[in-house]
Amino acid sequence: MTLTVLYFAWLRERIGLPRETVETSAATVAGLVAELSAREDRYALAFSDLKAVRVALDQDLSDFDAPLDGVREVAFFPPMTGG
Amino acid sequence: MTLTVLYFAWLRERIGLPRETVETSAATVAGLVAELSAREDRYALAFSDLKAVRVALDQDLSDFDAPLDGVREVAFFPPMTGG
Amino acid sequence: MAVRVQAQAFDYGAECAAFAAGARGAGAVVTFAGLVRDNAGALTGMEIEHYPGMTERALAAIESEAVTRWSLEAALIIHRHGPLAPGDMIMMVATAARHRAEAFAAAEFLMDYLKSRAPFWKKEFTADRADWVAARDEDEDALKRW
Amino acid sequence: MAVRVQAQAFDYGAECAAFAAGARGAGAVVTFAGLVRDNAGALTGMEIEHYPGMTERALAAIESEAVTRWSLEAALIIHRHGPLAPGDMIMMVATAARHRAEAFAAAEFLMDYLKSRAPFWKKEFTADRADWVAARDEDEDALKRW
Repeated sequence: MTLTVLYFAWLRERIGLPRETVETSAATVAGLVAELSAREDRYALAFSDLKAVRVALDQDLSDFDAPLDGVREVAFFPPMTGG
Repeated sequence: MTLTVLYFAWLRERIGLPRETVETSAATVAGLVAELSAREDRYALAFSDLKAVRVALDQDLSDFDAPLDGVREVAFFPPMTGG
Repeated sequence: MAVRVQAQAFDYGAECAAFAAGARGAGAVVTFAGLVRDNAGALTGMEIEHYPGMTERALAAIESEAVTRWSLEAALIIHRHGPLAPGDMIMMVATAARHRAEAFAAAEFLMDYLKSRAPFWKKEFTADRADWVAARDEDEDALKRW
Repeated sequence: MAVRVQAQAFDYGAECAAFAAGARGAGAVVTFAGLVRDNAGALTGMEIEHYPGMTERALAAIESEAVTRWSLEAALIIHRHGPLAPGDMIMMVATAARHRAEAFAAAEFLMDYLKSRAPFWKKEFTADRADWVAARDEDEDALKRW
């Protein structure tokens, strides 16, 4: 499965890019995070405390247990600070 | 004692005047109301339900038990509807 | 900090802009505006009576309490009296504080007090009658939360 | 009902005036504006990052829920992104309802959701450092009341 993965705020800065295309067979968001973290230290560092990370699937807030089946766009970011 | 007595909203309309000067020896607001009500029906009618009447003494909200000693201006009006 | 009681209309947009511009130390600005609403489509007008002297005293006291209680950077109350038409703006309040919770609470406090403790009385006119607006129990109850 | 996400500044006074003019069936209009506050006098600027696409979806969903829940006559959300200076206005919301309780509740609901559920991230700059603003526990807690 081919996913567009987006990073925002300090996750974008730590990983060093705003978006990338990822080939994965991970079944869930947690599986994708494990794959990415295994790649390089910058990913492992960014994902080291998942309590500080939020995820959106196809632009809807979701969680790490969610399945990736049918998903096209995954975004990782810190807790939001709008308003 | 000489008081300026003011009436607002439907109290003004029922009594038929916005203000008057009253000579009284009433000790409290309730005493003043009794004196005025004894004068004429229009006063008795206006003061027939005191739950629907508010009073201010020298422009501060007060109540019917309050003494009139030292007071110069008494105002009667219905519950306020500002905003 | 300002209180204005006036018969003439005021420019809501200009008041909002000036208030925000004057509250630059604040992070949060809340405004409330009250308009003459025509419930049944039958209202031809409204007349607001007030108690000159006491009105200004009551509003200044309410505003002062709000400023102290929520450490406001700025506060504004404008209230009209006299004849008004449906859709006219009756009054506005504005509050500026460091954070939104304080600005919202102070604005709601000002409104709750204005509704039941400032000496204004509204009379509504339709084609064939005129009625003094009755105070609502829920407005009196709203005061209890402060 | 309108949602605008934009880099350019907006005219707060003009937006307030236009909103109130377009909500003439309402008796109550509430506006909230958020400004870049310089706590320690050391802030040189702020940068707001957002998630194009999701931002608009999230704001439209939040606004739609508020309109339904409080039977609003009108609602507005404007939120800037990009570089901002101290004192700049970051965003505003406006709500119009029949009565004040609904207009206030809807505006506070919109703000609580905007703070924690709309994909914006603030970075603050001083002369010698840059820090992402941390989400506050009390902002997350504020959501629980709705």
